[in-house]
Amino acid sequence: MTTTALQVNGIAKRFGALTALRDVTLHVDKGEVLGLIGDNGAGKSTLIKILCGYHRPDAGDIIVDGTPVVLRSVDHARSLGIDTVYQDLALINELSVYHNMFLNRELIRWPLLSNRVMRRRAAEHLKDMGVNIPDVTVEVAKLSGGQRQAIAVARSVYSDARVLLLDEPLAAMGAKEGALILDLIRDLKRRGSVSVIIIAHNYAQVLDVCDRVNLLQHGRITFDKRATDTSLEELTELVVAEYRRPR
Amino acid sequence: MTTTALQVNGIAKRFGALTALRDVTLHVDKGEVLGLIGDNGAGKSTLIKILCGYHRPDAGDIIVDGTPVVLRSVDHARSLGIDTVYQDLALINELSVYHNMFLNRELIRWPLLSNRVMRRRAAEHLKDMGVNIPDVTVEVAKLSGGQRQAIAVARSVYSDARVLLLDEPLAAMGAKEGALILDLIRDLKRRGSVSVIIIAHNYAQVLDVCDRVNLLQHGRITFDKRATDTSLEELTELVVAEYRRPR
Amino acid sequence: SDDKAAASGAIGNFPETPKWKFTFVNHVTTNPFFTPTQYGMEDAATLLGLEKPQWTGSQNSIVAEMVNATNTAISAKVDGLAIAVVDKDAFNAPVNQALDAGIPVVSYNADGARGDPGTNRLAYIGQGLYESGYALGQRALETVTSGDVVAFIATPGALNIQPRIDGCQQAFKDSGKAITFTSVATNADVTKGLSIIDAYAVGHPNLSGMLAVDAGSTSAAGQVAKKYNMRSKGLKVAGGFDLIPETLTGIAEGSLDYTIDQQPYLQGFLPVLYLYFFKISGGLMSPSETNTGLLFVTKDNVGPYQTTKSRYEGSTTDKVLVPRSGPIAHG
Amino acid sequence: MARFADAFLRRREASVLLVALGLMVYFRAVSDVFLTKDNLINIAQATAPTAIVAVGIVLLLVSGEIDLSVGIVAAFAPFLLHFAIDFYNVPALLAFVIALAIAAFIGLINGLIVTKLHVASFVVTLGTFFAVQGLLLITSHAYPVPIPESMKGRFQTWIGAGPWASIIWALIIVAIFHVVLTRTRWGLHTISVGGNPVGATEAGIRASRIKIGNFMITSALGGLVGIMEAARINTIDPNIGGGTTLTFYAISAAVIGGTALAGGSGTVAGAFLGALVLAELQNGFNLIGYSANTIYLILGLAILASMIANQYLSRLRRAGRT
Amino acid sequence: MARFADAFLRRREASVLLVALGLMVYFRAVSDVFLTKDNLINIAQATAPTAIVAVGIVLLLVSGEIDLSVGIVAAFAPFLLHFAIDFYNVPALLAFVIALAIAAFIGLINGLIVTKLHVASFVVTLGTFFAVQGLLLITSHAYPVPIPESMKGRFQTWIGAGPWASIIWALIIVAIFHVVLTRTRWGLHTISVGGNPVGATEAGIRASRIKIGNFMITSALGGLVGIMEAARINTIDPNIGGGTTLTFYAISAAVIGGTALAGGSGTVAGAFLGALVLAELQNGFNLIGYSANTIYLILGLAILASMIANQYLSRLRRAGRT
Ligand SMILES: Nc1ncnc2c1ncn2[C@@H]1O[C@H](COP(=O)(O)OP(=O)(O)OP(=O)(O)O)[C@@H](O)[C@H]1O
Ligand SMILES: Nc1ncnc2c1ncn2[C@@H]1O[C@H](COP(=O)(O)OP(=O)(O)OP(=O)(O)O)[C@@H](O)[C@H]1O
Ligand SMILES: [Mg+2]
Ligand SMILES: [Mg+2]
Repeated sequence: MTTTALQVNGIAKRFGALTALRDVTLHVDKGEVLGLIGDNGAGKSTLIKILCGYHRPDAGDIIVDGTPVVLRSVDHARSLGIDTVYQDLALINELSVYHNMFLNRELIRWPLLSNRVMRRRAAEHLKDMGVNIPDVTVEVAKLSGGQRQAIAVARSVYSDARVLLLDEPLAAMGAKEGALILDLIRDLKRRGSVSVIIIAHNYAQVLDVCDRVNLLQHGRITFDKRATDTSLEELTELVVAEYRRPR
Repeated sequence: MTTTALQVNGIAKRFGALTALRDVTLHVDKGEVLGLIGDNGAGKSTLIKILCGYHRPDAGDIIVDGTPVVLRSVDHARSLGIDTVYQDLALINELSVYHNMFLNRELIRWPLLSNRVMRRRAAEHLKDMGVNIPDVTVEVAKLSGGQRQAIAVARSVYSDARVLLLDEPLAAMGAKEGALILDLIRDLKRRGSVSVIIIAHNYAQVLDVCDRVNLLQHGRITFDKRATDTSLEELTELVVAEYRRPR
Repeated sequence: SDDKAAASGAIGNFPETPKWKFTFVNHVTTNPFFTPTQYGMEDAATLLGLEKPQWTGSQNSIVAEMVNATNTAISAKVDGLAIAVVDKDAFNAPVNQALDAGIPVVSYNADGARGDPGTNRLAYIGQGLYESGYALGQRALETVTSGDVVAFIATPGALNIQPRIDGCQQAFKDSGKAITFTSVATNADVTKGLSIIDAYAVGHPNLSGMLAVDAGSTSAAGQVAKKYNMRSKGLKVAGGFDLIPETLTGIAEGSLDYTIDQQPYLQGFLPVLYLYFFKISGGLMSPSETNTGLLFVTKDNVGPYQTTKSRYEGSTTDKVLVPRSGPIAHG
Repeated sequence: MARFADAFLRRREASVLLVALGLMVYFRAVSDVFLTKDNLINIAQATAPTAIVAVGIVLLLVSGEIDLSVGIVAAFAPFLLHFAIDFYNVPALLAFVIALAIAAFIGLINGLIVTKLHVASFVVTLGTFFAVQGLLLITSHAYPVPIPESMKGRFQTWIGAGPWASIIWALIIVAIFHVVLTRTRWGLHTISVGGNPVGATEAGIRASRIKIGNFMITSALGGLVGIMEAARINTIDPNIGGGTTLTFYAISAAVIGGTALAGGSGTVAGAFLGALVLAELQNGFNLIGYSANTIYLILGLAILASMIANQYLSRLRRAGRT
Repeated sequence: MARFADAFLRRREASVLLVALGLMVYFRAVSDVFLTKDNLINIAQATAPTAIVAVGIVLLLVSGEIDLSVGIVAAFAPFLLHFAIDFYNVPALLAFVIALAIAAFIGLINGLIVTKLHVASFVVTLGTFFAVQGLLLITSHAYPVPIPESMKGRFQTWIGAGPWASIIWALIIVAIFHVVLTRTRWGLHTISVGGNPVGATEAGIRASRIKIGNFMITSALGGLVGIMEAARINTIDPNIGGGTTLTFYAISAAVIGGTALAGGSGTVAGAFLGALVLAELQNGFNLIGYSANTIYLILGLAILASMIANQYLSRLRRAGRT
C-alpha cells in the first residue's frame, strides 16, 4: 500500500498560445497538507482544475492512490474522493445558502430534497466556522464576500473527500473566521486520512498549517521543502526576489 | 480650509429585515490612509458602497471636503473625486483587459476610442504593479484571480481620485504583487492629496500602510486608534477575542 | 343581450327592435381581404339600427382560437353568430351549443369541406374557397395548354388559402393536360414573399403560368412578371386573388391577366341582414343559402376599380356613390 | 392570519396572482357573464395549452435555453397519432404513447445538438421548427383530418374534449413540475446550470443531461398539448399551435409569471398564472365585444398596465422582507 | 499572406463568413443562375431589411434586452409617412423624418418602461407590439395604400426601390454600428451593461441611458426598414414585416452571426452575415424550385447543417489562438 494519496507527473497545459503549465510534478501524501505558492498567473488554479477533472491536461499523468487515472469530469474526480474549493467559489447566486452548501451532493428523501436536514446542517457548519449568517435560506447573491467564501469552503470541507484541493480558501475570510478554518483543516489532518493541497498568498498561514510547501514558477515546481525547514523570510525572499532586484 | 477629506455621521442601512449598519461615524483626513477592519458580514463593503454612491443610506450625512452632499450615483461620487475598488471587482468579463482598466473613463479621440493609448498605458500600469499579463487585449474572463484584481485596483489607483475606497484590494494578490500595490499606495500618500480608506483582513498589511485603524462591529465603529499606537497582537486579540473566549 | 334596451327609433317599416349584437368569427381577422366584409357588416348594422357587430376570431387561422372566440360569444349571449367554418369538424359542437342557446348561426366565406358543411348552421353565405381556387385554375387553363405552372401561397396549411391552392391544383389535374403544377410557399411577410417569388422566377425562366392564392403573393407575382418582362417571354397566364392597389396596377399594365374578387362586402352585409330577418320574424324567415359568386377583374373591367375608391372593395372608408354608365357586360 | 398573509406575500407568484385576481374583479364588474360557469370553462380551456407548454419553457429558460419548435411539435403529434391509428391500426392509447415518445425524441435531437455540438438553442430549434413543419406539411398534405374513430368517446373526453379536462391536466402538470423545479435535485441543477454554467460544471453537475432532459420534457409537453387541443376542437389540424404562436404565448406566460429570459430563475406556478392572465385578457375583452383591430390596442395597453402593476406589487412585496 | 489569413481567422465573424461563402459555392454549383446579377440583386434585397433590423437587435441583445415590437413599427412607419404626406400635405422628406422620429419615440417608451418601471423587455415590447398593431390596423383599416405621389421618383428609388438601394443602406448602417459597438464608448458601455449589469453600475455606467438609446435606435431602424420596403414593393401594406416575422428573422440573423441571447456579446457584422446566410438559403432553394411543403424541411435541415458547420469552424478558429 502506498502512502501517496495523489501524484502528478509532467503535467502540461496550454491555452491557445499561452503555456500555463510546462511540466509539473508533485505529490501529496495521505494525511499531509501541501502548501502551493506562486505569483499571480503562475498557473496554480489551472493545476488545481486539472487535478479535479475540470480541465484536461495536454500531457502528464495523474495517479490517485497508486492507480493512474484519466479524470473524465469533476463528477468522476469526486467519485475518486477528490473535492475542490475553487478560487471563483462556484456558487449559484440564485440558490439559497444551504442549497449551495449541498450543491450536487444534496440530501434527498426520494424524490424530494430533504431541505429541513440540509438547512439545519448548513447552519451548524457555518456556526462551526464562526461565520455569522442569520438565515441560511437567503440567496447567496446577497451575502458579503467572506460569507460567500465560507459557504464554498464548508461545502468541500464537510464532504467526506479524501483529497481536498483548496484554492485560496482564506482570501476573503476575516481574521477570526480564517483562524477557525485553519483549525478545521488541522482537525482533518489530525484525523489522518485526508490529504490537502492548499493555495494561499499569506505565507504565515501557509507555514502555520502546511506540512510541506511547493513553489510553482514558470510552469514548474521550483521549490519543495518541509514547512519546518523553511521560514516566512525564505519564502518571501524567494518570491519577492525577482522584484526587489531591479528596484 | 478643512483637513477632513471625507466625513460620515450616523450612517444606517437596512436590507429588508437585516440591519447592516446602525450608526457609523468616521472620517478620513487629507493624505491619510484609514484601515477599516471587521468580521465577515460586519458591513464594511456596505459602508463603502454608500460612500461611493452605489447604495443610498437610510440615515446619516456624508460630508465631502466640508460640504454635505447627497450622492445620487456612482458617477456623481466620482465627479466629487471619490473612486472605488469593489470587493467583487466590477469587471466586465466580455471586455479586454485594457477596456476594463479604463471602463467609464475611456480615453477618446472623438468619436472613437483611443485604443492604442489605452493599451499602452494599461500595459505600463500592470507592469508597475508587478503583474504579469502577456497581452492586455485578452478578455478578463480568461485571467487568474490575482490578475483580475490587479486590473480593478489599477483602474482606481491610476485615476486622479482624491478619495480612494479600496475594498480588500489585496485579497487575491500574490506576495510580490501585494507588496508593490502597498508601495503604490504609500506613493500616493506621500504625494499628499489623496485620502484612502482600505479594507483588509491581513492586519500586518493594515499596520504596514495605514495611518489609523477603525474597527466596524455590530453596525458601529467601536475602535479608532493611530496605527503607531496599536499592534498586530492588539488587533488580532480584539477581533478573535469573541471566538477564543467560548473555546 | 339586453332585450329591454330598445333602439331609439324604428327603421322603415320594421318594428322597434333591441340593439341586437351579432358576432363574426373569422380565421384571419386582420387580412385585407376581409376589410370590405367588415364594412359590409357595419353598413348593414347601421342600416338596421343595430349595434356594430363584433369582428373576432384568430389572426393566423388557428382553429382553437376561433373555437374559443365562438364559445366566448355564446357565453356573452350575443344575438347572432356568423362563422367562417374553415374546418368541418371543429365547429360542430359550438354551433349546436349556440343553436341550443337560441342563437341563430350562419356560416360565411367558408363552409366546412366540399360536400360536408360540418355544422348545423342555418345557411351559408359565400363562395367556397376550394371552388374559387378551382376557378382560378380553370381560367388559367383557357390559355395554358402545357409547360410549368406555379402557384404561390403565403402560408401553407393556413385554412384561408390552403383550400384555394388545393382547388387550383385539382383543376389542373382534372384538365388532363401536360402541365406540371408546383405550389410554392412565400411568406407571411409580403416583402419576403416578393423576394421568394423573384427567386423562383429567376430559377424558372420558362414558366408558362404564374398564379397566386393570396393578396400579397398575387401583387408580387405581377411585379416580378413585370420586372423580368416575362409576359413577352413564355409566360402565358398570370393571375390571383384580391384587389389591393398593386394588383390592380398589374392588371392594368398587363403583367397580370386577372384577379378574382370574391365580393367580400356581401359576405359581411348579407349575414347581418339574414340574422336580422331571423330575429325580427321570430325565426319564420330562415336564412337562405347564398352564393356570393366570383368576379374576374381583367384588363377590360379594371378601370373603375382603379379610378374609384370604395367601401365595397375596401379601399376607403368614405361613403361613396360609384357612378356607372353604359351597357352592362353580359354573356 | 397575518402570518398566512405574510407567507403568501413571500411567494414570488403573489404579485401575478394579485394581477390575475384584479383582472377577474375588473371583468366581472364590466360584464356579469364573466364569472358564469360557461365562461370559466372558456377561460380554463384557453389557459391550459399555454400553461402546459409554458411549464416546459420555464424549465428550458431557467436552464439557459429556449425552444422555438415546441409549437410545431404540438401540431405534429396529433398527426402522428392519426397515422398510427388510421394507417397502422395501433390502439389509441399506445398510439398516444408513441406520439409523445416521438415528440420527446425531437426534444432529444434539439438537446443533443445544443449540448454536444454547442450550437445556440435559438437557431437549433429554429432549424427543427422548419424541418418538423416540412415533415408535418408533407405528411398531412397541409389539410386537416377528423379525429380517428378509436379515439372518440372516453379517451377524447378525458384527454381534452371534456369541459374541464385540459385545465385539470394543466393543473396536474403544473403541480408536478412546480415541485420538480423547487424541491428536487433536477430542479436545483436546472437552476444551477442556467444561473452559473461555469460554477455548476465546477460543482460536478452534468449540464448536458439536465438540458437534454428539459428539451425532452418540453417537446413531450408540446406533443401532449397538440393532442389535447385536437381532441378539444375535434379535428386534427396542421395549424394547431399556429406555427410559433403557441410558443410565443408560452414564453410570454413564463416571462409574465416571473421567469427571466437570461436563465437561472423562474417559477412554474407563475407561468400558469401568466397564462391565466393572458387568457383572461383575451377572453374578457372579447366578451365585452371589442373587434379585432381595436382589441389589439386594448390588449397591448392592458398588458403594459398589468405588468407595471405586477412589478409595483412585487416591489412592495420585496420591500417587506429581506 | 499568412498574416492576413491569420488576422482574418481571428475575427469572430470569420466562421459565418465562411458558411455564407460555402453556401454561395454550393448554390452556384447546383444552379448557374445563382450568381447572375438579377439574382444577386434579389439576394441583396432579401438580406437588407433583416440585416438592418438585426443591427438594432444586436445592440439590444448585447445590452441584455430584446424588442418584439420592431417588426410592427416597420409596418407602421410607412403609414405614418402616408398620413403625413396625403392627409397633412407634409413634404416627403420631412414626412420621412417625422415617421422615423415617431418610430424612435415608440422605442423611447419601450426603454422608459423597461428601465424606469423595471418590467422585463420581453413583455413590455409584447405590449407595445399589440398596441402598435392595434393603432396600425385601426388607422390603416388593415388595407394597403399606394405609395404617395410625392414620394415617387428619386426619393422612392434612393430609399429602397433602386436595385441596390436597400443593400447600400444596410451596408452603411452595418458599418456605422459595427464601429459604434466595437470602437466607441457607447458600444463598450452597451457590452458592459449586458455583460455584468451590477459591475457596470458599480463602475458608474448609466445603464438606463444606454438601454433607452438602444431601444430608440432599434425602433428607428425598424421604421426605416418599413419605409424602405414599402418603397421597394411599391405599396404600403399593413403586412410589411409580417407581424413578428421580421423581428424573428432579425433575431435569428443576430444569433447566427454570433450574438448571445443572454447579453454581453455580439457582433453587428456577424448579424449582417447571418441575414445573408438566411437570404441565401431562402433564395437558393427557391431558385432550385422546391415546392411549398418540402422547402420547409430542406430549409430546416440546411439551417441545422450550416450552424453545425459554423460552430465547427469557429472551434477550429479558437483552437488556433489564445
Ligand atoms: N480558460 C483560460 N483560457 C485562457 N487562458 C487562461 C485560462 N485560464 C487561465 N488562463 C491563463 O493561465 C495563466 C494561469 O492562470 P491561473 O488561474 O492558473 O493562475 P494562478 O496561479 O491561479 O494565479 P492567481 O494567484 O492570480 O490566482 C494566466 O495567465 C491566465 O491568464
Ligand atoms: N444587497 C443586499 N441585500 C441583502 N443583504 C445584503 C445586501 N448586501 C449586503 N447584505 C448583507 O449585509 C451584511 C453586511 O454585508 P457586507 O458585504 O457589507 O459585509 P462585509 O463587512 O463587507 O463582509 P466581508 O468581510 O465578508 O466582505 C451581510 O450580512 C450581507 O448578507
Ligand atoms: Mg488562482
Ligand atoms: Mg466585504
